[in-house]
Amino acid sequence: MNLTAAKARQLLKDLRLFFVLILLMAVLSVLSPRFLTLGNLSNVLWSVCIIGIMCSGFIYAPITGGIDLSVGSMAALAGIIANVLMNQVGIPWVPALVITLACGMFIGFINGIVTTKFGVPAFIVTMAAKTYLFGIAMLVSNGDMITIMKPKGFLAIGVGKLFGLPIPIYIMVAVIVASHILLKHTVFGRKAIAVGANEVAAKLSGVDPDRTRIMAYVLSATAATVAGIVMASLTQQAYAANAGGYELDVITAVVVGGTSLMGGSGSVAGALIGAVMVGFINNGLNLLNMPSSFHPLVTGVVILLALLLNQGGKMPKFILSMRKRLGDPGK
Amino acid sequence: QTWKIGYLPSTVGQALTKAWGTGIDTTLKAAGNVQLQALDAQMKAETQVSMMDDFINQGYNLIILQPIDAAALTASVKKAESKGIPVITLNTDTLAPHFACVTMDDYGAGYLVGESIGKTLKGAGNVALIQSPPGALAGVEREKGFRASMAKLYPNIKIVGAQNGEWNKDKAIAIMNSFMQVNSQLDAVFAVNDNMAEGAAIAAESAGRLKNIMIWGFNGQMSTLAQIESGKVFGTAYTNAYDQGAIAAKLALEALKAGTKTFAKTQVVTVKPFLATKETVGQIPAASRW
Amino acid sequence: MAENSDASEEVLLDCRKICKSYNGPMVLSDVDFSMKRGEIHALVGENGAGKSTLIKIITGVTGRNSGTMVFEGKEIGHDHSRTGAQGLGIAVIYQELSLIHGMTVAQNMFLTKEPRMPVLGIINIRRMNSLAQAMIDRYGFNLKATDVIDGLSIGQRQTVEILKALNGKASLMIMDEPTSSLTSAESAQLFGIIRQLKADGISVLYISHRMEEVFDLSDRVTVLRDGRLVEVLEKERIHPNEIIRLMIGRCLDEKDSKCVMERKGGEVVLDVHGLSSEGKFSDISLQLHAGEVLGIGGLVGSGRTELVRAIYGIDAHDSGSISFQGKPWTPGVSQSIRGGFGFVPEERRLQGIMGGISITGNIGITNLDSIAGKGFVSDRKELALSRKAVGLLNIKPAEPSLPVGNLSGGNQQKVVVGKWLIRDLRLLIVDEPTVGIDIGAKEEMYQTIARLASEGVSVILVSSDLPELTRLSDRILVLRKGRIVKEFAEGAVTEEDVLRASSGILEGGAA
Amino acid sequence: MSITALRRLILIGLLLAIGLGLSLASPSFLKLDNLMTLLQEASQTGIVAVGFTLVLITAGIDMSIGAVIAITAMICANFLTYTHIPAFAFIPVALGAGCLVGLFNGFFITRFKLPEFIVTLASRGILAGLALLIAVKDADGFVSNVFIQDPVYLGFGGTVGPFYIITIVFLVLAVLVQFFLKRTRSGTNIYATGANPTAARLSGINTDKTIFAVYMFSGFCASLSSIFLSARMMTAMPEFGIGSEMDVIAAVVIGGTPFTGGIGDIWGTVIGTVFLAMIKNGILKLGISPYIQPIVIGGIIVVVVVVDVWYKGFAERLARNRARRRTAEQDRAAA
Ligand SMILES: Nc1ncnc2c1ncn2[C@@H]1O[C@H](COP(=O)(O)OP(=O)(O)OP(=O)(O)O)[C@@H](O)[C@H]1O
Ligand SMILES: Nc1ncnc2c1ncn2[C@@H]1O[C@H](COP(=O)(O)OP(=O)(O)OP(=O)(O)O)[C@@H](O)[C@H]1O
Ligand SMILES: [Mg+2]
Ligand SMILES: [Mg+2]
Repeated sequence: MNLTAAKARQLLKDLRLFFVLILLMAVLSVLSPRFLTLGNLSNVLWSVCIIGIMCSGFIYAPITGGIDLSVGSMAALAGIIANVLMNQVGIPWVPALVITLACGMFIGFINGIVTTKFGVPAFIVTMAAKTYLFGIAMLVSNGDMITIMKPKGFLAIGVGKLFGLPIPIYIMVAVIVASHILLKHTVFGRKAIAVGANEVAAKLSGVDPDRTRIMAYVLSATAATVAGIVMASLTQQAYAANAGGYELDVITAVVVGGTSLMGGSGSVAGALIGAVMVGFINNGLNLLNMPSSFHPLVTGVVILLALLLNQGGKMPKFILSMRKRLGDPGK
Repeated sequence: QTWKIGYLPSTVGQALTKAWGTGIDTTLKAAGNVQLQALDAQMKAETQVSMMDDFINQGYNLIILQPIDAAALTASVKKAESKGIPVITLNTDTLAPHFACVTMDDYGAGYLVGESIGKTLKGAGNVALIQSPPGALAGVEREKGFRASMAKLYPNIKIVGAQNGEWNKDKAIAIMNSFMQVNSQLDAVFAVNDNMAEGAAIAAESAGRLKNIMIWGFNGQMSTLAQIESGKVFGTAYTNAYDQGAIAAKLALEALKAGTKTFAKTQVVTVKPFLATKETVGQIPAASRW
Repeated sequence: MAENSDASEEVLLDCRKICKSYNGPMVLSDVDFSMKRGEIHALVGENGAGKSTLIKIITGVTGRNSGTMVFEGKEIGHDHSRTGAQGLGIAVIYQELSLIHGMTVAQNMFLTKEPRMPVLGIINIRRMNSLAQAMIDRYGFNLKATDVIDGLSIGQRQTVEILKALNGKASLMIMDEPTSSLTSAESAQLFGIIRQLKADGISVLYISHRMEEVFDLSDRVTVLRDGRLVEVLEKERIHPNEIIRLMIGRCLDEKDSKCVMERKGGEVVLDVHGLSSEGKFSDISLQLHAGEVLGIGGLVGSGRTELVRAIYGIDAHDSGSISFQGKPWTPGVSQSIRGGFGFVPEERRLQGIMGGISITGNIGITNLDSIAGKGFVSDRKELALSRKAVGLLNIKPAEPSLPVGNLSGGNQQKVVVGKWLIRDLRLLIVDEPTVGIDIGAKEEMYQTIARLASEGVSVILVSSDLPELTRLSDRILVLRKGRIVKEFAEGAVTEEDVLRASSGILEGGAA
Repeated sequence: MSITALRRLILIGLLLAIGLGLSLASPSFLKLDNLMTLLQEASQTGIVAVGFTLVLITAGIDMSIGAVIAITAMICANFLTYTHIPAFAFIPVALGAGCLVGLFNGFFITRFKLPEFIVTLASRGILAGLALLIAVKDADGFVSNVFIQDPVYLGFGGTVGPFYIITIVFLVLAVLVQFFLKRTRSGTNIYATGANPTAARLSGINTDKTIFAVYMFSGFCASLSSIFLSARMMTAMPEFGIGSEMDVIAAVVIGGTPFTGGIGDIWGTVIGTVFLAMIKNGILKLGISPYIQPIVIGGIIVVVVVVDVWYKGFAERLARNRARRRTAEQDRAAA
């Protein structure tokens, strides 16, 4: 009996962020009658799918105690590689995308090798990777903003619809679910968390920290590649500067979702909620036609509020201690 | 003697700045004896100022600059001119006098776009704007020109929304989607660059409202001209960027040959914008598309 | 006895009806606790009884929910803080080491009380080092003031912790399991210091699971069980069996009985030949039979930990060979685990537990092979396995979803040991396995190890707890400066024999 | 001690080697003008990096530094445009704004235990928005960047002898903060808070106060650098500094201060900033395509840090072996 109560409390705690999201939705739907329409919600999901897909793989870097700043450049490069393969080399789009994915995995592998085997901080490695991948993307694309006109099958990935919903949403949901299962129910997931929580203890328990970390960067780059492909198809464009700075959005989503940048804990579903939350804020501001100067300000405040609400228990405690301090004269 | 010329656009990776570069390069190559170095300021005024300093320290003979901000680059232009290095600015003038400014009148072209939209809508309807980031001069001038023509000529056209698309195609898609959500009747959208106009077209097409919404861009890059031909984008304010680059290069050669060092007043050359729509886009020859 | 009851009847610290809960069940309920000036007072109780929590409340680290505290006649309010406690003259050695990595011994000893130049408050580093060194030498520890903490062994760190607490004026000295990672020589040194403190009129509050220390030292004993005060024993009532009965609620069987059971001398499982690692140990040869418990004794820094780490495959060795089950063996952690090794490291917080993760997660990670098939983990099997470990060692609270970091020190240690005990083992290596574990649980753990051995598992036991070593081992090797100096074969070995070998008194007759 | 010192020497050696290569490749690299510009640029990130180093030593992170630069610039712009208050009177106010941001960050980090990253990222957004809101506008309500003419204010962009004032300020600040870190109790508290916050609290250090202080100082440094930036540019833009936090972090981390806290110092940060400024400055002179430049920069950073990390391991092994041999000899001597 006691156990089920504890479980219920745990469940409530796990769902807290979700409740915050619902609250945000409620506020927005009061502010704008257009917010809570199916069309709009599907548009929001459509607009967060690039970040959402990136999150699904990116999350393993912070869980193992690292970071991957190269996801934005990686995504841009992926679009360019895919375009070169499809429209310059002339490979059919499916094998072309497979090759693109392989390239992404390889780059993630390099990131992983340099961080683990050479012991260089992940921040530096991936920031350097962000820089040189951008350069490579510029070089390969000759700095052009390339419009992708074909093949049809490829373009359908981004703008096609299935049962009235854009295909990228299905892709996002699929990779998020896959990543959730990977984290919660597989040996790799356990190892990733263990390495982030206490590398030495994990190692003494038979986990190979280096291999786990390398895998984390491979996953991160792979997800970024998928995001890049979706983005290229969605915008019908391959361009080296695309997705520049998206790493910050991804980190925001992941951290709002409850993943610690210090390693050892993480939630894929939380990251998705984080991404959707940011998407809702942006969408709400657009619907309200709020001048763009207000956007960063409102986003910052709302994220802070959301986290405070999510923090739950700490707030009353703080208020209580304040009251105690104020109401306790002479002490 | 070999002349070293520096080319410093806001960023190298844009169709417009690339086309300028090509125009400059071909003209200078024909003159021989010139070495051109481009640098990428990545849209950051601070970086651009550092790069100006670097050109000056290295003793370049002339600098072709697209200032990211008029005020921010004024000090750098002053410094260059004081060291006897002539500066030619592209699109954005600075507060300090320098050798020349080759501009394509963003304000005027924005005004023309407004005029054209108003005419097509017969003076009534709902219009939305996809803006540039708040501080970006070129985008702001285009928007100002557009708003001026609306205010002056078409008081019955309502500007129902204006949002910052950060020059970015996928941001523009999201913004266009929200415009369409809020406004069941939306007649035209003016995006202050072509890239965002293309994004708006993708969103409108996906929502099945492309037929009812007239989308305008700005710049006239090759892909957008093609989209005008295929009817996705309605029109754009085209400038011949190759020509503009070539003009700057010719002026540069003039300055170098004359060896003039001080300039009391900036010589301003304005390149005329051309409104490209489905009817007129054919007049732009393939060689002039960038 | 007599002088204790008349001279210093003055009460130094008086806690009444202290209650505490960490967002959950009550950890302390209505505990009364008092200390007299100049007494040595022992606080005993099972793992998780609430001893460390009481200490943390007294020293202002955590707040109490209710209750009053009076120190030297002044009431301590709810805004009591760590700094406030220091100001009052309460010095403390916490159970979990609280040294700052990257800093030197002297910096740690003088943290927040660095000697400063008369002007500008600049730290006088030279003076700090010389003061620290003087103090180290005065107490006779083997340390250098300028050594960085990171390079010290656990035992040495514990001595730094003691020095840190001794540095400064205090009227109450609190020690939470200070001897848990000290060898008997250093413990004896510490007891000397404690008696000196008492002679200087300083009260000492002492927590330990080593009963003989409690009997030797204390003037009074307070017994806690499950967060409640059981009894306060005056000097004349302090008796081993009595305390144990009060602590765990029942009597233990005669504890001196040797745990060695009827074991057949099985085949050789592990054969180490001439193993050396420069600066750590050299020329180590040993044979381990199936079902045998091989004890390894020695002083702090004698290289015991390094040796077992090399055998398990964490650190590489320079020369020598190992064969396992008759075949040449290249050590490596994953290999070892696959081969049926188990390894309990000596430092639980840095090497043993993942504090932010649940008991289940900690236990699962070493047992992935048995709870996962085709890459997927079975939550059900994992939970069942952790229930088994929790039950086996009586981990409290018995809630597998709790983060291990929130358990009491002893229960954390039980998790570290427990995750190996539920495996199918061939060779178990344990380095100081019972650090911080209470006497009842220790007894259970001994029984488990003995049972494993009788089932044919070989055990290497590194321990500074001499009774533990002599009691559990079939055979004892003594290391001194990285070399085997003595082997005590089966038969009666006394603690004193081991101690003498460790400190080099028998060096002439080394094996 | 000597390991870090040796490691420093190697890093400086690498720095000089790259410098030598650059000066061979381009004669203008070694010109006084260029070196001074290089130092000016290094100081621009360097001043921010000094404050950021302290944050990183406490195992925190401050993503708001870029936006603090922006908001400080906008505060100054407003004073310059709308008032006649002399520069020396409003500059302290502007610097105070940076401290205030630090106070805000510190409040949410310590009181509500929110992750540092997200708190400072949120204040980054809030400040970036505020900077736009208070930016000087033209008649149509569009941001218009003023051209600063106040001679006192512009004085910050000036030089003393060949050195830019900012370079001198940076070096003085670096020396002072390094001394503060290593030789004062507060400095020790910063290290302790980062190395092991629980242990620090148990030792009686008020870690919350320490955290407040480092974030305030970080904000202050960012504000300070903003004054120099707008003086150099002779204008103030609401985009100033935004996005520069990555450069600052990179400089500090290359200088040997890890994210894990408790380790690091200002000398490393000075080396890191000069190193980054040097490759960025040098790369411009190699006459290569701007497309290839990022590849070269990324490559050099990785190679240098790999060498540095490898060397660190090597030096540590060396020191350990030496210590072991020493104890072995002592033992032999004793026997
Ligand atoms: N930070 C915490 N959060 C939640 N529960 C805690 C925390 N610290 C301790 N507890 C719980 O409080 C109880 C008492 O713990 P405490 O550390 O005081 O025990 P102890 O008597 O010192 O035991 P040991 O002998 O094992 O050190 C335990 O049940 C433990 O799980
Ligand atoms: N005098 C010393 N100075 C510095 N470091 C030392 C000294 N003595 C030992 N160490 C270090 O401390 C550790 C002690 O070795 P080890 O842990 O093998 O000894 P042990 O016999 O297991 O002792 P313990 O009881 O502390 O576990 C080694 O890592 C060694 O480098
Ligand atoms: Mg305890
Ligand atoms: Mg040991």
